[in-house]
Amino acid sequence: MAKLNMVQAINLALAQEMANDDSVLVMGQDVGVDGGVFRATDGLLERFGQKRVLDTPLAESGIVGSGVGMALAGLKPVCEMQFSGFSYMMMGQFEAHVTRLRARTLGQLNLPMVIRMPYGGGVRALEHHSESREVMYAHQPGARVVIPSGPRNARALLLAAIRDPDPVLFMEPKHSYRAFREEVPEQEETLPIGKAHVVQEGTDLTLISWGAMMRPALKAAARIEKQRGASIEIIDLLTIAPMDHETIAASVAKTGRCVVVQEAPRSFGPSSEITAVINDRAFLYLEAPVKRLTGYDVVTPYFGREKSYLPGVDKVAQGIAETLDF
Amino acid sequence: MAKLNMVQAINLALAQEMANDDSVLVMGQDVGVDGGVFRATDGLLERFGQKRVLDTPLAESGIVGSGVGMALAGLKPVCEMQFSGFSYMMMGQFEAHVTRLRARTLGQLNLPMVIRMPYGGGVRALEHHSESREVMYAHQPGARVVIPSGPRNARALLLAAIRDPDPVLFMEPKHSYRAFREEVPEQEETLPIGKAHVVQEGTDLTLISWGAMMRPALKAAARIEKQRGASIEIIDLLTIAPMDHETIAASVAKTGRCVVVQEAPRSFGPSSEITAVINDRAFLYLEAPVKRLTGYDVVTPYFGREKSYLPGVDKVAQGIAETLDF
Amino acid sequence: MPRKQIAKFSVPHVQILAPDGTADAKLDPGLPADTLLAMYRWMRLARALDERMLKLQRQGRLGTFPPNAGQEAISIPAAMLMRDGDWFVGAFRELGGRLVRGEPLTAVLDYYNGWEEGNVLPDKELRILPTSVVIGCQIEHAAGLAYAAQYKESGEVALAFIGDGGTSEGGFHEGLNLAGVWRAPLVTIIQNNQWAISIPRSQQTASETLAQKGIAYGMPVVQIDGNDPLAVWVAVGEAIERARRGEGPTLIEAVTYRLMMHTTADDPKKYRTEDEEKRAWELEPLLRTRKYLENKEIWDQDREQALLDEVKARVDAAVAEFETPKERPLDAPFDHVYGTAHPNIEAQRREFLAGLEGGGARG
Amino acid sequence: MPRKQIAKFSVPHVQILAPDGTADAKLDPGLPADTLLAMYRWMRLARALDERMLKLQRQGRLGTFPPNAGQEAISIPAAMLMRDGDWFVGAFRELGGRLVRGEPLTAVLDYYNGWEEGNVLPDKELRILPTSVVIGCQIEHAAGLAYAAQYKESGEVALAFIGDGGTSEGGFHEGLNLAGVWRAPLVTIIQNNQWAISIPRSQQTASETLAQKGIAYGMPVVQIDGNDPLAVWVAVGEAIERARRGEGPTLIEAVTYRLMMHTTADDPKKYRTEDEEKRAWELEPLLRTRKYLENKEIWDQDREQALLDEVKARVDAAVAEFETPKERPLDAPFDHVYGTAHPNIEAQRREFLAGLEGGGARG
Ligand SMILES: Cc1ncc(C[n+]2csc(CCOP(=O)(O)OP(=O)(O)O)c2C)c(N)n1
Ligand SMILES: Cc1ncc(C[n+]2csc(CCOP(=O)(O)OP(=O)(O)O)c2C)c(N)n1
Ligand SMILES: [Mg+2]
Ligand SMILES: [Mg+2]
Repeated sequence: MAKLNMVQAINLALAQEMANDDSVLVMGQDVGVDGGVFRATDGLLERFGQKRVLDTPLAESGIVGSGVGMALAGLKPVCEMQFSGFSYMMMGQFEAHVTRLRARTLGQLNLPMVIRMPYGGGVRALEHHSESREVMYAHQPGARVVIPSGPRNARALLLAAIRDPDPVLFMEPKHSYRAFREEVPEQEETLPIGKAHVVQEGTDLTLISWGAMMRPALKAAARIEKQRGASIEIIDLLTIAPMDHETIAASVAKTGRCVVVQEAPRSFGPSSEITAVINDRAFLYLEAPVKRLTGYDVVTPYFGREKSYLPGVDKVAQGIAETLDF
Repeated sequence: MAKLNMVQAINLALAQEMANDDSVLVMGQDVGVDGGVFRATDGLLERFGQKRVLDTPLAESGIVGSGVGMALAGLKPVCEMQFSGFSYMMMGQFEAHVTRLRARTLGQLNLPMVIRMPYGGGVRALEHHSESREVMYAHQPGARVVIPSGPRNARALLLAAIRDPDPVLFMEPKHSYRAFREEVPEQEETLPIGKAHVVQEGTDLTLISWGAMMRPALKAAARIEKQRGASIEIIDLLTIAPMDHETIAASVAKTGRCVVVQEAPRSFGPSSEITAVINDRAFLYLEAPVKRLTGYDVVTPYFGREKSYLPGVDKVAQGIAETLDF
Repeated sequence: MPRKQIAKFSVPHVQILAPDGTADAKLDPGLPADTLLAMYRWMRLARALDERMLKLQRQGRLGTFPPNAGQEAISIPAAMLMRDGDWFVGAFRELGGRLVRGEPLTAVLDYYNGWEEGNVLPDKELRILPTSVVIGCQIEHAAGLAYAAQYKESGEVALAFIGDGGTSEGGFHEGLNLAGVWRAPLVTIIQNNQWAISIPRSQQTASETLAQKGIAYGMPVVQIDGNDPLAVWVAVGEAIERARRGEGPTLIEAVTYRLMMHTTADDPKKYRTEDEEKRAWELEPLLRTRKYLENKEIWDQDREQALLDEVKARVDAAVAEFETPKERPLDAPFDHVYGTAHPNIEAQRREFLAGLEGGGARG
Repeated sequence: MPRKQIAKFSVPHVQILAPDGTADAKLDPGLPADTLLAMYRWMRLARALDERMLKLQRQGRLGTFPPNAGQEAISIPAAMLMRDGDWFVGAFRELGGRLVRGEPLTAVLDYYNGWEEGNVLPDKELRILPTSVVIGCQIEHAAGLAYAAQYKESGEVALAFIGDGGTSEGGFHEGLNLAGVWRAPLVTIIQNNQWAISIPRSQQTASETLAQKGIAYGMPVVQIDGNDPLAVWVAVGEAIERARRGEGPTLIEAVTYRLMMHTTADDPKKYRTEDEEKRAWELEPLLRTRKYLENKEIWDQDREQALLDEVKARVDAAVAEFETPKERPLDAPFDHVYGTAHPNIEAQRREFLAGLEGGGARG
């Protein structure tokens, strides 16, 4: 087993599946010679050639739209949007086709394609390189939105996504790309799409997060556990849509308290959906309101101010403490 | 006072404000000679001329993007997307500029523009002509999303939207375009953006809806009031984002019970946000879970099956009854 | 400013069959009689279905649809030139071409009556993409399909259609640019029917021709008379052959006219004169094709009548089948959100079905 | 297939000032010495700021930014041709032009150090749009600005920039098509610097030139040597005059080279040779402009040194001011979500400020 960071783990998944399956190809801006601006596709061009590693023009809609065509013809394109901030240029294709072709044809056609994109803040980048807008995709029926939180689950989920007969929007928390390493088995490993992961069981409070926010969440939980001897159940959502209601409901039915940590703006964010699911499924067990610790409903500030806008360990710890004390 | 339907009321608002203010113009596909596919801009070309009533090529992104330019230059464009189903082609402009130019320049630049679009189902139209996806816009910081429910508030809100220094996404429930008439005063009348309207006060349950769903909601409330003597407070949201938390919280604090009726798919929908707001602000008053009566998380069916997929009076009445009985 | 010229382009125009039914002898491809007759038969069938659909719509027996009358000479010959394995990527005004490629008449009727069933083909290997209501997207799909053909070295080509209005969309640009860069086997046909709902061609773009838009993507371009099936045959045939030989994409502008309303929800009187329409009817393709066949003495009034009877019978049969009540479960959409069942969707299905029983979901 | 030609186009190319500093006497616009010297001064200032920014970035005193070296001869002459009231609509590689139009050096530094303050101009009537990070959007904005000028009959024009890569985006297409239909006073300059990050011009599009893309929109096109400030002056000047006279938009392709990395986060060694870069440095614009001035005997080594000292001093002063600590409230974003305060935003501001106090928000 090698210790890999998330970019390397993604690269491994791509390389392995391209080796396994001739119909897999990667495409996007700078994915070839350059190996991707984050190096996620490094080495693939040398190994698999220009036909399977397509450096495309600047055309997000064209990349996804032609990816739809390729998928219809039986290929399995893995399209890269260089940053999620540019992905809105392909929203027309996503809404009209990626999410719908199966339903439109009552299952006769399907789209085995993946759209990968880095998202989220914390890397001191220019405007449009820091947003978390998973809801814009997750709200659309037919969409499947997956967000890994570490190298190992990134590799396993990406492999599952590529093999799936349906499209997957794979959002990669860029702040976690090189933040830490994990053992990632060389041998193939997949994780089911649509299932949350209970990172740690507990009885006093359910802490839910995903993507880069898992790190402050885990740290805050450890701090509060140490400080107060509380037993915290931690859920890594992994799939945003369709959401794993069972795991959430079962956990909150047990703990009666819930804190959700989300990088996205608060209003209409995933934590609102989680709150609504808990309201539906575990209302009578609730001993405190669900606490949403989130980004603010302000236009994402430039990096001069960015850091104070991201939920951090102190904020999460405080939120957990308040919810325990409610 | 004339009895107008919603299309006529919208037409009135446009005509009046174009007469008032030379910097207002309308633009979009077929808004000129044809008067708009729903006739919302009928007669404007004859009255205000080609310079102010622009029939554009097929280019949603271009319409909104050039609208941004016009607004920067001090004009007040009212851009029409022919159907909300085609508006995702302009999502890049909306996300990157419409919602952000003010923040980007710390208030030095602003965009006095309106984007109008018909949305929602129930008119037996082709695919992409029936969706409710207000959340895709409402989740974006800086976005303001307004949805009228009747002729009179449509006119008043549209007038307010055009006069506002900031952009407004104005979503028109096309099912309500000609569904009923209301007295609409000739004299100018505006409604504040960002404020919900308490249609009727009540003490036993809060019923929240917006757009075309207000009609089944009102009917169902009347039925239950009659059947059971319950007192239902009814809120017409009018502005989806930024949402009027005060009105919602105050009402649920009073009634302890809430039903939300939404046409959009359930997951990540506005009713999830409303549930979360109530969870934050009125948790201790809640005597029953918030009931979300919504569209389903399925790809919007074609009109052969559409009707059974829209929340209707029976479903709402049943939801109210269940929540009262909880 | 004096300057040196570094690149030159021109847009050719081709018409072979004149409105009076006479063909330019030098250009006439000399198609065998059976091909010509098959072509005319498809044109008549498409026209008959189109006319019937209008009646059905007016009687409330069909939903909104976009009539095709006047544009039969474009998609029909083009589709006849295609082979098994090629991709037919329509916009929404290629009725004839769809029929040629094997789409059942009943599928067309189902589709325009609000049933996804109309998108389900007898065999998905027919490779007819469903209607792309959102204009522009289909060109990007077609670029990808063409790339896939290249990838598989299958010799297949993609044939895509778009309207004059559609050329203004970003998707047209991005799709054709990709096809150009890839030298992908894509033939794109602009059906320039002069109108995009109420917007005339002159207000859609300032370019002198629509064909010249292909210059932006470094591909061969040609403008043809789109009411002339022989010009379509020759131009599309050349383009398909070029694509099959690996010589890349082509953009074809077929000049025609939308003889009817945009859709049955539209009223062209708002924006164009009856005089203009009348003149356009004089140029329409069926008329001139019939004259051509008559000049060739392979057609006459009797055969015409027999054909009209035949297509009427086919349309009658299709309508009858279409109107036969069918078992179409209302909850089918729950089956096709994802390829694998998901508990959230199944829970909502139960809720939906319970609502149906209680009458609740129907309001 | 024989065919008649119905439309012809050609793409002219203009170079006036050769790399060796000699000008084509017939084409030389004969600019007055003070204009030439001002132009060269701006070029030197832009270059000096660019070089300093690279140092600052490498020292961790500035964020990621896209160096401009090599492209000074495009946006600077173009901006000098603009008048008050005209709109400058950049992409993100028009440093010199921004300075010419009045953007303070400190604004540039602030912007690339993560402060929205860098988008706030001394006077908004300078009409310099903020950087459009999302490529393509700016062409649509520029079309609207140009339409507004037409609407107001103000005689103003909009000048927009985009990269070779940007021409593949749908926004380029939709914006230019609108400008064409409106005959709006828009001059669009493609800075073809051969690269879009790692994608070479040849993989961006199959068209022989980028200029010819304007043929799709029915507008005059020209390709110029973008390292030649005289060619830029003449071509942009003509286009601006045409636009002011109400004769519509123009598309100009300025051929240049991105001498440095794409941004400071990029490593060009991954995708291009040093040899290619070396050859490009021989063609760069400052060198040839200086030679031209020297040939004209209005420049020499002493003046050069004095200018270098002067621009260094200006950059030094700007950097010093930029690095002077400033009061920049962390909660400023809450002020500018909407033009009017909203209770939700104010509630979140209080939460934010409380978190800051508790150290909570900083994690
Ligand atoms: C992206 C998009 N925008 C708008 C529409 C609405 N619409 C449907 S057809 C049409 C006009 C299309 O004109 P054209 O491309 O010339 O095709 P034609 O109808 O003439 O066949 C419009 C605006 C749409 N379907 N898709
Ligand atoms: C819509 C969009 N897609 C992708 C990017 C990421 N990106 C930034 S610059 C760049 C290359 C731009 O190339 P070009 O237009 O030639 O401009 P240059 O950098 O050469 O000045 C890319 C892909 C972006 N900013 N916007
Ligand atoms: Mg048309
Ligand atoms: Mg470039």
